[in-house]
Amino acid sequence: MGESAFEIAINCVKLVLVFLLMVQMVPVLVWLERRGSGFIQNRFGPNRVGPLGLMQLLADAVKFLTKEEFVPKAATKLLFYAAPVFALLPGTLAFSAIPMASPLKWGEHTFLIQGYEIGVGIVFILAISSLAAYTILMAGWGSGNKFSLMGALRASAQTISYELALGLSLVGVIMMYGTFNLTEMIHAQEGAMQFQAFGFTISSSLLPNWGIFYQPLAAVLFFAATFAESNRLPFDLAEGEAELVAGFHTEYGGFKMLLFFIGEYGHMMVASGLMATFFFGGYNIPWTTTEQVYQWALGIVGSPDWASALSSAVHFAMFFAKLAAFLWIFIWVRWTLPRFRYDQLMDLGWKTMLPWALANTIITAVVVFAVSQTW
Amino acid sequence: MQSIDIFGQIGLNHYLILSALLFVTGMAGVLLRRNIIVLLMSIELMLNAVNISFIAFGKYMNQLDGQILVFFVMTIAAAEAAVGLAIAVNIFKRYKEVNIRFFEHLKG
Amino acid sequence: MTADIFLFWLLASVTLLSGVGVVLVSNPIYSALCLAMTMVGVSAIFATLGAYFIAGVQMIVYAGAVMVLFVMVLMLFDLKTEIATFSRGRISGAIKIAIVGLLAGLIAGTFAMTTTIAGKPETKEKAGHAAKSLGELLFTKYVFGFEALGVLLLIIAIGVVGLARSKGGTHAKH
Amino acid sequence: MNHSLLMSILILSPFVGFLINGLRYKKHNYLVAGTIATSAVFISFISAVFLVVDLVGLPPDSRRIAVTFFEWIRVANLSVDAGFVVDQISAIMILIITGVGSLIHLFSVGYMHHDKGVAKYFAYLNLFIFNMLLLVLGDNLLVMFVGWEGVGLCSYLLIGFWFTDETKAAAGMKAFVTNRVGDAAFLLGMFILFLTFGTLNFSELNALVPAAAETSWLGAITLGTLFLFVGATGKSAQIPLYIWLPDAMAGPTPVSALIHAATMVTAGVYMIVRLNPMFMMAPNTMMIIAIIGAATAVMAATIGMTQWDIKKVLAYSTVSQLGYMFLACGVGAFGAAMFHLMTHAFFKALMFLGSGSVIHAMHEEQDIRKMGALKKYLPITHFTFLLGWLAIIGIPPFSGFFSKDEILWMSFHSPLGHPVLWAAGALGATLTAFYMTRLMCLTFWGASRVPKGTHPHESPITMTIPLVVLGVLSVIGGWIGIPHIVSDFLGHLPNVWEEWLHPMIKEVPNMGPADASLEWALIATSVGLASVSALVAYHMYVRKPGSASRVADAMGPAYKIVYNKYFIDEAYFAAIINPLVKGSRALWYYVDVNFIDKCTYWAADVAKGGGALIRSLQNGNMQQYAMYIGIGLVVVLSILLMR
Repeated sequence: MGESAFEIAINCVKLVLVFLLMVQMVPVLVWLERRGSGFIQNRFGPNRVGPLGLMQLLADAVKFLTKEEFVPKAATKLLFYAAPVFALLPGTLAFSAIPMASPLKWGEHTFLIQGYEIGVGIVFILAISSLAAYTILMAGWGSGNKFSLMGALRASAQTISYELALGLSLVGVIMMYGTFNLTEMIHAQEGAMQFQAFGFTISSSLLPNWGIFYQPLAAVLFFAATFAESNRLPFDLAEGEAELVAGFHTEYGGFKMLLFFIGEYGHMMVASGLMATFFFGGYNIPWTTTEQVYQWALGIVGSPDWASALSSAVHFAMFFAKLAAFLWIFIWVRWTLPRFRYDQLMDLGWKTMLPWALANTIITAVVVFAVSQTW
Repeated sequence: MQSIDIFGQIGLNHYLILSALLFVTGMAGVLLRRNIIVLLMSIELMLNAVNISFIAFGKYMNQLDGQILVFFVMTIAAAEAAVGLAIAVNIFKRYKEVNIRFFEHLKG
Repeated sequence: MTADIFLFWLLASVTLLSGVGVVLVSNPIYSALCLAMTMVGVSAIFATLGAYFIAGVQMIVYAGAVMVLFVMVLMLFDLKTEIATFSRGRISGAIKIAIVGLLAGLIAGTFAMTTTIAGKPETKEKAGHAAKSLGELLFTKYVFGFEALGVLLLIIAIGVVGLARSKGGTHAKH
Repeated sequence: MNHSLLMSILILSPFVGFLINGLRYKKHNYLVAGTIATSAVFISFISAVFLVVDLVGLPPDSRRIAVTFFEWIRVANLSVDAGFVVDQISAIMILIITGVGSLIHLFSVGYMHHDKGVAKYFAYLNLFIFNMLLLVLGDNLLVMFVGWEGVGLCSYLLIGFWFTDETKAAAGMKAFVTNRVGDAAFLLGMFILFLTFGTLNFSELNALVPAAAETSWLGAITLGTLFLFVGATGKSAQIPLYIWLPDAMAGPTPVSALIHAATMVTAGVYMIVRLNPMFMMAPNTMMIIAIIGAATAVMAATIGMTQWDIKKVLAYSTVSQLGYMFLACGVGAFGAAMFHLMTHAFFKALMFLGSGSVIHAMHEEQDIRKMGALKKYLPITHFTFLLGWLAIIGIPPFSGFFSKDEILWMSFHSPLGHPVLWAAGALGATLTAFYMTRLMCLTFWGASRVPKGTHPHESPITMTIPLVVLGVLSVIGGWIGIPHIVSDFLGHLPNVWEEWLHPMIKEVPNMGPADASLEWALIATSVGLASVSALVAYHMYVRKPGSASRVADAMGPAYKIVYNKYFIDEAYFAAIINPLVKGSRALWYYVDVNFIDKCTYWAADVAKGGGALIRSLQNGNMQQYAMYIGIGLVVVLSILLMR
């Protein structure tokens, strides 16, 4: 919360903007997904409505809105309606906490390019995304359909299981950066590779100072776990068309279905944003620091305010590029890998990822401690 | 006795009374509900109430020990919930219902 | 009325109402959802009290894991409404309600009589540092409790797996 | 070497042996078990020898090696140390215990080789040695009592070693119970002495004894020593508590040799000798000791004449010989008592081992009516047994002669003695000569009555070595205590024994000068009587077999009485045990069942009724329990608020 009414107003506007940004990303992503799958599977995908099928999205939206509104007879009405609404929440709230560009300094005001800054950012995001299981359970049980219920139970069990690996894989990252704060993490990844070890400063201009070079295992585990968290292939056991019709949203249609879609893409965006933030330098341009970019912008526009705005814009573009890259990987994986069997899924979560995440935690702790010593 | 602006000034007592009310609500659940799982949930409610007072005390005494205790309480609560649910599942398997009265058979 | 005060009353009423809902709603699934709401409310109260880390953990552990477990189990049982929500016995019921009321009154009375409203605490530590000192405290002063909890959790994990997988017992063979 | 180290080795070596063998008590390898046990005792013997050598090196008046390991008990004014002392008296004892003990261990290796529980057996035997060492080395009555109880326990365990046989188990029990009676008296004596003197330490006790003799019957010293003596009668098998010893022959024969002839049964004598200044100050006690000793010597000898079991004969002989030792104590001849203790340990151990060899050869046959003419089958056994026989009947120059003669002389000559006591002693010696000769004749000489199918054979070398060693000792053992007149006659041989013990022994006051001619006459009388008696026995059992039974018939009821051991066991049963059992039964029925049990039933009923009442609260309804908690909480909070 800001101090003055002006800042509060700006912040409220910011929240709405971030939400809108996220929601507006969804049609683009849907288009990307369909075109991308067509590309991967060597077919066309939607290409009739508008150039490159881009207008398909609008047509879809119209279709969703005009579809018949119905509630299954066996459904529990309250939950049936509440579930899609709640589906939006975790993704939105979590995405708002991710910094998307360097702060914009305008006069005496400072605007963070993110929904809000939270001191314990990681914990907050984990907490919020852990609420996602309710949506699935509410939808599944509220539908009054046993396939929905089974899909929901599967999905929530999967979510809980992978939350462990997810959280644990991040512990190493937290220990390395020594903070929960996402902005501080991004600051720690500025410039070219440089770190302190045994009292020496080691630097290399070959690599950017990204988290993935320090925590490769954590990155792999985290990315895999986010797939499971967002219930996407190869972990989309909740839907599993072949066995469960469509999982927890079998009974949903029209706009309610769309809300679930948005929720799922929201998850993907949060995951991609976090990947970028934790392991790929966030909004930083590789090999450069925020300060360097600001100086560069100052050289172009001259006024500090505008320089700050320019550097924020550049950083925002950088962040968006990284986000897009990871979103593409999500789509790419979905159309490439087959689905796991349920027991394989659980085995992977509990017997492979959890032990590796634990090992990563312990090793990181030891190494961080050892390296901090001066001999 | 000086008059205190109860609504305009929030202090330790507000949190403590909130905690007490939550605790008592949970206790009512424990005393009155028949469903084992709801009973367990009521216990969780009581534990949470206690957690609030821990945190509030910690905040107003400027100590972190309260938070540590909350940490411990949470751990134990999670463990308790796991065991309770496992027992409830077993009871359900046998009686197809999770009423507390089935536990009366355990008195021996 | 400042934001803090407003926030307190809002969160307190949300928490209390959903807490009462846990007890009064006859459908256990709504009970559970109410409890999840309470947990979120409590977590928010923690945040207003400056315990951001604990608030997050509360959310992850309680709302995210424990309550999901409850909801899952309840949904697995598929209990729509209960036949007997509340325990039988008028006299004992009256006594129980009386106890609850008395206790509430007593506790509130005790607070009213003993402590006065304390002022705001002086320092407001940054959240990250709070977590750090929390960790230090946990691994120095409370290290034995911490270890004991670790053992407890291990035992509980084994026990619960044993309970859940039990093939024996009275219902094993039909 | 360091004394406390030597002492620890001395005491702990058998204990370690016990632990080792005790922990592998299920093993059957007799060689391993025997080697462990024997070497444990032998190590103990070596350190005993070292200690005694050191002791000899000290000047005569300060011959005392005392080691205190730790303070054992300290309560109010009772302070007891785990202290051990080697002085002139205990030096003899430790040499006997470990020396004879290791010989008997060696013998056991051969004797027990076919037994299943051989490791257990050796463990018990080592434990016995350990306890016996505690008994003799302890520098106070309490440590001695620990050993005293310990040897009692081992005795019980070893008598009942073959506990599957009910009579043997019963014999063990009898020994244990009889000993308990004596031990109780021992404890009482200890209490009285502690009450009077405030210490249990031997040297302090002996130093605190008043100078004047106590004439009253109820004085503290008289009562205390009397109780101690009753304890000694239990352990050393004197009237009235001797009845357990003959039954104790149920145990393995080496056990009989070690425990029930050479060492444990002499504990009473040792105790009295250790406290001799105190006993000297209680003439009434001394008188009773002398009378009891003489009576036991005669009575046991008469019984011994009629027994047919080779070990029973030896057992009664042991009782009789112990009687001599007590007689010696009673007349103030403590040195003689110790002397006889030592020589007896040699020849009686020898004879028991010899009998063990015979029994071994006869395949567990103990009845001497089924033996005879074993001389040719068992030459070594026969020869060594012969030496033992000569020693016990007191033929010079065998060891028994010197010790027994000393006792007889003192019982005549000492102011505490009396011609009647001498006469009893001489009679006992005569009878001893008779029954020992009878044993020799029936076992080794005369016609063979060995049943067909039994093929006697000489024992293995592990059994004959101890026999030979003990045989030699039986011959020469007496030569260290040659009486003055005899040594004068032989050319002033020193009486080593007397000089050695002199500092520890309180002189009998008013001792008149020795009359050499009288002493010669007494010696001649006793030796003559013994020789004649032996010849008569030889005549009766070898020359004219059958004449013995005629004599027995002629004696009629007298023989019957003696043959049945004076019906002492039966008398005890009638007078003590049965009334006790009946009384206990009555107590059980009237007090226990009808009163105490009823009370407890009533209490149980009350508890049950109350429980039933309270159980209605425990109806399994958890919410009700929670309600109780809530009620309690409300009440407590209200009370706190009211204050």
